[in-house]
Amino acid sequence: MTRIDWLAIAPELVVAGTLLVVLAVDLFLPRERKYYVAALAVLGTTLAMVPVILMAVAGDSYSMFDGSYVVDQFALVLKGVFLVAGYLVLLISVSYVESDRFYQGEYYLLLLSSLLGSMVLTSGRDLVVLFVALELTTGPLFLLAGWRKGDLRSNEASLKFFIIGVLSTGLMLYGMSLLFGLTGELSFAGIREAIASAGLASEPVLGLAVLLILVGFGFKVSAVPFHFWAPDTYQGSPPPVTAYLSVSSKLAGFVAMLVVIYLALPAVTEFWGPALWLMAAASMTVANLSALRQTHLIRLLAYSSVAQAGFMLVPFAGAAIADDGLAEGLGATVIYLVIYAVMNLGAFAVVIAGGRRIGSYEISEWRGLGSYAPRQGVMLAVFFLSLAGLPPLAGWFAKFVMFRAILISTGPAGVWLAVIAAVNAVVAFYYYARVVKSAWFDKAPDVIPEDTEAGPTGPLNLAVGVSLVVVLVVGAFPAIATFFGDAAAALVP
Amino acid sequence: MGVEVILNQFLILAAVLFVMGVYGLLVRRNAVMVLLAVELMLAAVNINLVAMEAFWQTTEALGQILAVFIITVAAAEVGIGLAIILLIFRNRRSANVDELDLMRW
Amino acid sequence: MVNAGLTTIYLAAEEGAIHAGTGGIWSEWAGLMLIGPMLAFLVIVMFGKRMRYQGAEVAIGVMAFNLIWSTVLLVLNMGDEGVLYERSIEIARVGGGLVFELGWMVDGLSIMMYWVVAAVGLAVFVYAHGYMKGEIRVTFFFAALSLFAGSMLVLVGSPNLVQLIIGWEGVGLASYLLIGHYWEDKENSSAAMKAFYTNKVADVGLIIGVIIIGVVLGSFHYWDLAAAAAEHSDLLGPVAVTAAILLFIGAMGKSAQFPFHIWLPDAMAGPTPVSALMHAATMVTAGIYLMARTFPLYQELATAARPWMIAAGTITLFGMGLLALVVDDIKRVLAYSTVSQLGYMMTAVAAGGYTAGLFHLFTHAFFKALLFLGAGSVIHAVHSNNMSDMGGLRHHMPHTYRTFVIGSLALAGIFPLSGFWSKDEILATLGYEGYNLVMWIAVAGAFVTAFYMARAVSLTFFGEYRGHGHPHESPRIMTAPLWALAVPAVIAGLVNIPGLKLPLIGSFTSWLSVRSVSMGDHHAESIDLGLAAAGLAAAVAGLWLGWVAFGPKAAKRRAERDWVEVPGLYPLLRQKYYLDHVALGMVWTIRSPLARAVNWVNDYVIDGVVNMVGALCQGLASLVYRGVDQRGIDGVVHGVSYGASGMGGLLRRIQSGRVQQYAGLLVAGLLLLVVLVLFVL
Amino acid sequence: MELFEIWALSLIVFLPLAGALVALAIPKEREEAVKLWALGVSGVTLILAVIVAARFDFGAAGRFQFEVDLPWIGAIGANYHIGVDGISLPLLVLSALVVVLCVIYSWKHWDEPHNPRGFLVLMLILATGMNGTFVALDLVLFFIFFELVLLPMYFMIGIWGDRTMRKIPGFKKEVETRLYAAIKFFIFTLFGSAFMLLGFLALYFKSGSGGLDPTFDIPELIGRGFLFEGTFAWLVFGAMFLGFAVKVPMWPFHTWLPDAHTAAPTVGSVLLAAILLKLGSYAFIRISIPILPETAREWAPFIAVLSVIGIIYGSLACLAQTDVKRLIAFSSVGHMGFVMLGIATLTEVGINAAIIGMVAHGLITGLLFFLAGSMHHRYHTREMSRLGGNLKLMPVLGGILGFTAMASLGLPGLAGFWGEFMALLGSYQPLPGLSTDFFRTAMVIGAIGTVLTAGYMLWMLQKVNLGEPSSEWAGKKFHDVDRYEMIAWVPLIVLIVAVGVYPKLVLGVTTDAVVGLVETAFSSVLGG
Repeated sequence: MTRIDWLAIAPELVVAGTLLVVLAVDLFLPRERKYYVAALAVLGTTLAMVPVILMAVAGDSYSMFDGSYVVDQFALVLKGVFLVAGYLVLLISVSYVESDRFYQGEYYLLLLSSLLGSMVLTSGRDLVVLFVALELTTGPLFLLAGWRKGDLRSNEASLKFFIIGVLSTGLMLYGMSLLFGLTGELSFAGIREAIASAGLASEPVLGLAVLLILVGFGFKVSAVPFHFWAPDTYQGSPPPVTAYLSVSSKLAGFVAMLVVIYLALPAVTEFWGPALWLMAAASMTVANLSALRQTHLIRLLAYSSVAQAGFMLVPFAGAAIADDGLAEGLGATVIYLVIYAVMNLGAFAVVIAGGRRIGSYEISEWRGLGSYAPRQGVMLAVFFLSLAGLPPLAGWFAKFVMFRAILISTGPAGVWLAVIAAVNAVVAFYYYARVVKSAWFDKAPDVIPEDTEAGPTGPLNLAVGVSLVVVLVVGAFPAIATFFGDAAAALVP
Repeated sequence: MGVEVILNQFLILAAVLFVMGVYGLLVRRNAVMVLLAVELMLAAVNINLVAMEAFWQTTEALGQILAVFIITVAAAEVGIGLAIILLIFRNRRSANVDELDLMRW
Repeated sequence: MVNAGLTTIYLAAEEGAIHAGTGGIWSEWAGLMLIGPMLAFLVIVMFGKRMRYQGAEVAIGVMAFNLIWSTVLLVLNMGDEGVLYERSIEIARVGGGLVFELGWMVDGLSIMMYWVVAAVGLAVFVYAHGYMKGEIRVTFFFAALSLFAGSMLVLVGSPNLVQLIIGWEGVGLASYLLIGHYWEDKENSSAAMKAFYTNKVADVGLIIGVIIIGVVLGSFHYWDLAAAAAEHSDLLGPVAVTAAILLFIGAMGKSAQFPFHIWLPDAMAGPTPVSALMHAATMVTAGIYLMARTFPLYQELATAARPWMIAAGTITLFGMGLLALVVDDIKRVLAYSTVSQLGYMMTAVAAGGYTAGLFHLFTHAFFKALLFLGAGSVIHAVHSNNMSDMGGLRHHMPHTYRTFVIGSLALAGIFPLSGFWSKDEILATLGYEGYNLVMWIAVAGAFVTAFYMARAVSLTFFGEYRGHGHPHESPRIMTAPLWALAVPAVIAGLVNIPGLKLPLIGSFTSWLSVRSVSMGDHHAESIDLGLAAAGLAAAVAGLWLGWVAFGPKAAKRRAERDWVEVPGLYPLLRQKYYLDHVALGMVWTIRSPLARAVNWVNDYVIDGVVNMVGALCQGLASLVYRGVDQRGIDGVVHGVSYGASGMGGLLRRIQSGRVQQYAGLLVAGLLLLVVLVLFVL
Repeated sequence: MELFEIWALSLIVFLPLAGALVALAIPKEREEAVKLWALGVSGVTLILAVIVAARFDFGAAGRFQFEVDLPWIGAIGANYHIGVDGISLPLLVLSALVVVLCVIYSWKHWDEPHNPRGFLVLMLILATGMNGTFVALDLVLFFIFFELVLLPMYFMIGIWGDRTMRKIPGFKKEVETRLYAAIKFFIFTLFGSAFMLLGFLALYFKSGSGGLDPTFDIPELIGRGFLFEGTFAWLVFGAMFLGFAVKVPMWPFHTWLPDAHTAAPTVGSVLLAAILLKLGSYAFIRISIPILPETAREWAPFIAVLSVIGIIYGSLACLAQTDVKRLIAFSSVGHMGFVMLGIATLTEVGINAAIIGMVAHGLITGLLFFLAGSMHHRYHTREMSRLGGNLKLMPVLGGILGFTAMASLGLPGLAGFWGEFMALLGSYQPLPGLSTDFFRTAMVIGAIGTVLTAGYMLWMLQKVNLGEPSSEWAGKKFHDVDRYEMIAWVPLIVLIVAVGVYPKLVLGVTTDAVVGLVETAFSSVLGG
């Protein structure tokens, strides 16, 4: 029975509408007023929050298109997260895009498209919606990565991202086709039932299908060994885009992984469990070690985000091992995602703000930041140390639930992964601290850099402020974050 | 005989096409050729889907639906890809993907 | 002679059958004697500099107060009914049923010690006021002296072993401070360190011994120890010998028994009043006091420990006496003499001569303090410690000369001075207990004692003056204490003349033994004339020989040499039996190779591992980043592509670009996962 | 009245943090205002702590008082559960006191690059972490506070630390001491606490077996001790051991300590020595032993061995130092060895020894670091070969140094003695079931350690305090102890004496709690 509940898709509609308005308005705006579109975009995302909050408060659940499109607490929570992340990225973008004076209208258009894609993703409950939403999320980003058209690095970032992207999409689609071939279903529920009724859970071809699908997600979340594009692309892309890539795009990958694994393939732990265990361990280890060698802040953040992806995969591995791991793992992943999104965006915001002033992302050039710009220095320290997982900054709770989700299984596999994660958490601290060290402990350069770039810094500061408040408050009262986790856990029956 | 055999043949065809696509993507220097390799992969997927739909005969013709979406999205992707390649070609006078190593440590 | 049964007397005391008064308020407030000097210490430290006499008045005042108080107690304790009182304040309950307490005990033994400390202390304090005039840090000097007095009283007044340790180390600290009074010279501060450190080493024994007793008995109280010993407690039995020897090791340190005596001669670096009070009269007797306090343990349970103690005591009394023969420094002569006399006391107590040992402690305190103060007076006059810079001083310093001679004769054991009686008591006890060899060594020791004292007196007061300047007699404030001490040096023996019980005063034994916790010794009830004669003969012979060898005539004969160069023996003595070398060697070993080795281990092994892990992580990071993440993919990609090309045979030459490396690795990773997940796991 | 019971501990914990935030609002230039504010905040905290101590029911020291138990992170079963008992009360008061003294001390003593506001803010945050650790009765809460102290200390060392270049064995390049020390401190501690957290989580899940709700609540977990046994308990103990032992620090996890102490600014060193080190040993008493008593018995000999090695090793290492601060730092290794030896005996006496040892070490070593800092402030060097005659140049400072050194070497009658003595006392008769021969050997070695301790302290005194001042300082005018230093030090001196003479000040509170702890934990072996 197909009935469209307009409230349920109101958030997507608002974003889509904003997107169109941006496109239209952009045509008529004179060059120097282009930043109006930014305001519009910000307004749109803010507006889109309203129905999300309304529905979340009401606690309703809507199912449309034969169950292909579901708006439940899980979807709402993640829509909210995507919107907030999008909102922050927009704020971060304003000054950067303004200062570089490149196609502002299109920039926001594409960003909003990607945002729309990820919002749809949260509600998609069959492979078609999932695929389309994923592509909508990623496609605009291929272009945004190359947005600094004259910059060879940006071009390169874009092409690399694109090629790896389409390759993984191809592999994922091949996996989906196999899945369809085995089950004759595209909806997650149908696939789950087909697997159960036909006893396919141990079928090797199903395993191949699962692994192929995981490639697609692995690419999106940039987990080792599907992460190779990330450092280059992050480094080459305009930093606000990188921020978006490292947060929203990664989140989208995780959301896709969550719905597919928990709704379609909960019984197939035999395949995705070990695979994700390996990916988690490899991501943490390889990325953390690689990050130790980085001298470029954004590239360091790239490896950091790969490592964080590794941490976020840990609960999945736990979910496969423990009896009641699924719900625990889901909650943990969502909490980690929420906290990661905010703190990573905060980190990017600070880095971009500092980058404006310093004009370089080489860590050594950031020396003495704390002495001449203490506020920025403090923010830098807060976000980076939060990423490192130090109490009382929000990051600790993310790590905490992650450990919790893996230790729920008492078997050796779980304990070993926990130990690997623990050691990695320590290693990770080293490179985060290196940035802090440079900013605070090293002597400032003789000529103190001044912020000479044009463009408003207000939105950027607002983004930093919002992130800061969240990081501090959630760090002290993690119960706020568990609310998201609990709400999302409703996904698992 | 019948559906089983034919299905298997289609699947094998798709698999071969897919592997060729992957291979092409890995080894061709020219970016346009890489794009074509991707098309090959997607074509393989589509063949798979259509063949399997023929096997399952689902009421909503699910396989075809997905295949149509894939074709559509693939077109968009190629558009994006070509745009990027064009951009690079303008800047570098070359569209060879193996020359892109500015960010190699 | 009488063998008073320890067990019966102790049990009688327990049941209250013993005739002992409590001493009334004099006992109840006896703690004031302990606290007084401590307060004086604080007051002097804080306000001393602003006082007219730089704090000396406070110290002396407190000491006078103590002397009065302890004299009253002494008097109360005389006669038939003695004083027995104890008061403790719990300072901590530590679990395991153990309690730490501070308090004071008023019984024969402690009263005797209170009085000795106060009497000698007052004399020395007054003397020091004159001696230290014009010296640096007088205020601090008196503060430390007060601290010492306080600690010493805490030590001897303690009803339990824990408080004993507090006092024990307190006097050690005071000793450290005062020996190093002139710390500008490294020699002095080193001497102070040596004193403190040697004691600290020995204290390990004391502390462990106390711990064993405390844990085993569940109490640190002397009473409980005595009771357990008297009852031959099963708890205490198995560890008694160990504990006894450990306590003895502690006592050896404080009382400078061989081989822990090495600190005492060096301790003479301190100002002379300090040497007189601490390193002769009181502090160094703490070990003897401890042995007396814990006497029942040795007497009843730990008899196996006694031979060792006697051996140590005997070696000390004879061997250290010999050393006094060859040193030039007058204070060192007295120091070795002190060590030797402590050996007498230790031997006596160890042999069971409770009264004998303490009696010698009592008399020795006076005449040795007297001798030191006399030496100080001389040093004050000639500005040198060396006897080679003295000579002929009897004309210049008549008071000093006379008192010094009195002290020397007392020390030598010449009838009827106090030393004679106490030494005789020791000899008698040794004889009675059957330690004949030891007894004869002790007699020989008496000879040596007399010998070196004769040498010292001769070199100092006779012959020609060899020093610089014109020595003058010390001021009255210094000579008065000399005379004050000379009196007890002469008459102190009267209190314990065997068989003689003075009216009112009673006997020394009765002071100590009836009302004391530790009883049951053997003391002479009558004079063994033969033994007394032997001892006296040895002393006279020693004096005579000393006079002949070092008297004025001899000095003229050998102008430059003031010692006897016996081949073989002489170098050994000059090098102090090489014990300092051994000790220094040990310290050096710890200080230099061992400590450096540990530090090296710390910096290069443990930290090395830490840094290596760090470096390894960095290296691993490089390897992973450059080798795997950024380049090693070449190899993998080549592999994959090679496989592909091998299959297809389409390309002969593989050309892989950057992005394709990434793509290749992605595919390779996928294949790896497939293999692992589908086929391996 | 009731209101106070509820709010007191929370105020003690969070007042400094709130104060820190407010301090950030004061303009950086108004240094006096910042200092006064910090003093006020820490002073009020101290007063509150003292009132808590005064209103503490000493008759029920084994019970948690001023308890607050509120839901905090419901989803993971973590509560805001705080309270003090006899074990934590002395440490809490000590912590509050030391912070006040540090504020006073730093009034006129600022290391480069100055910035009092930043420094005081960090100090106040540190205070929250320290106070919080001592009152936390929930593992997660404990973890948070335990970790909270890292950051401020990291910045203190890193920013205000020693800037001399140092060659690190094993590395080619020279680095600034502070940089090396800061990261080393952090990595070490973080490494330990990561495993500690794993241990906590494992306890949590295991506590849920048998139909019970899993919990992080410490008293609750103590009651469920029977659930933890075998290999599981062994591993959990090991994981927590790593976390705590690094903090203590026990040999061989101690090497961060000398570096951190040497590099840290004076006040940082003081706080590090006086309080931070106690967090580890306190955690053993609060968490490891009561929750996993059986496993503690298995681990005890191992802990004892490490402690004894620490005692000897620390003392020997001291003898090889040329830097005063580094020497004092190594002395901490030795002293904490005694604390841990006491804990390893698992007896009432031993654990009591550990607590009074902690308090004493806090007072004494804190003061020593103050002194070392003040000396460095005046001489601009810490090399002992260049010092000497300190007592002559600055009699009061030298005198206090002498006093403190004596206290540090365990002079009876001063605070340091009881910890050492009681640790040895406990080792003579460890908990039934532990090898007495083994622990008695440990006791003897420990006692030898006291000798070595005396050795290096005396040696240090001789080098620094005594002798003629080197010609280098001839004609230079040195200010003896100034007013701020005096105000900061006198309380410590008084307490060192007071605790030394009347240890009941500490033990009077702790004994009941410790006895309760031991009896509950080891009822099986102690019974009958």
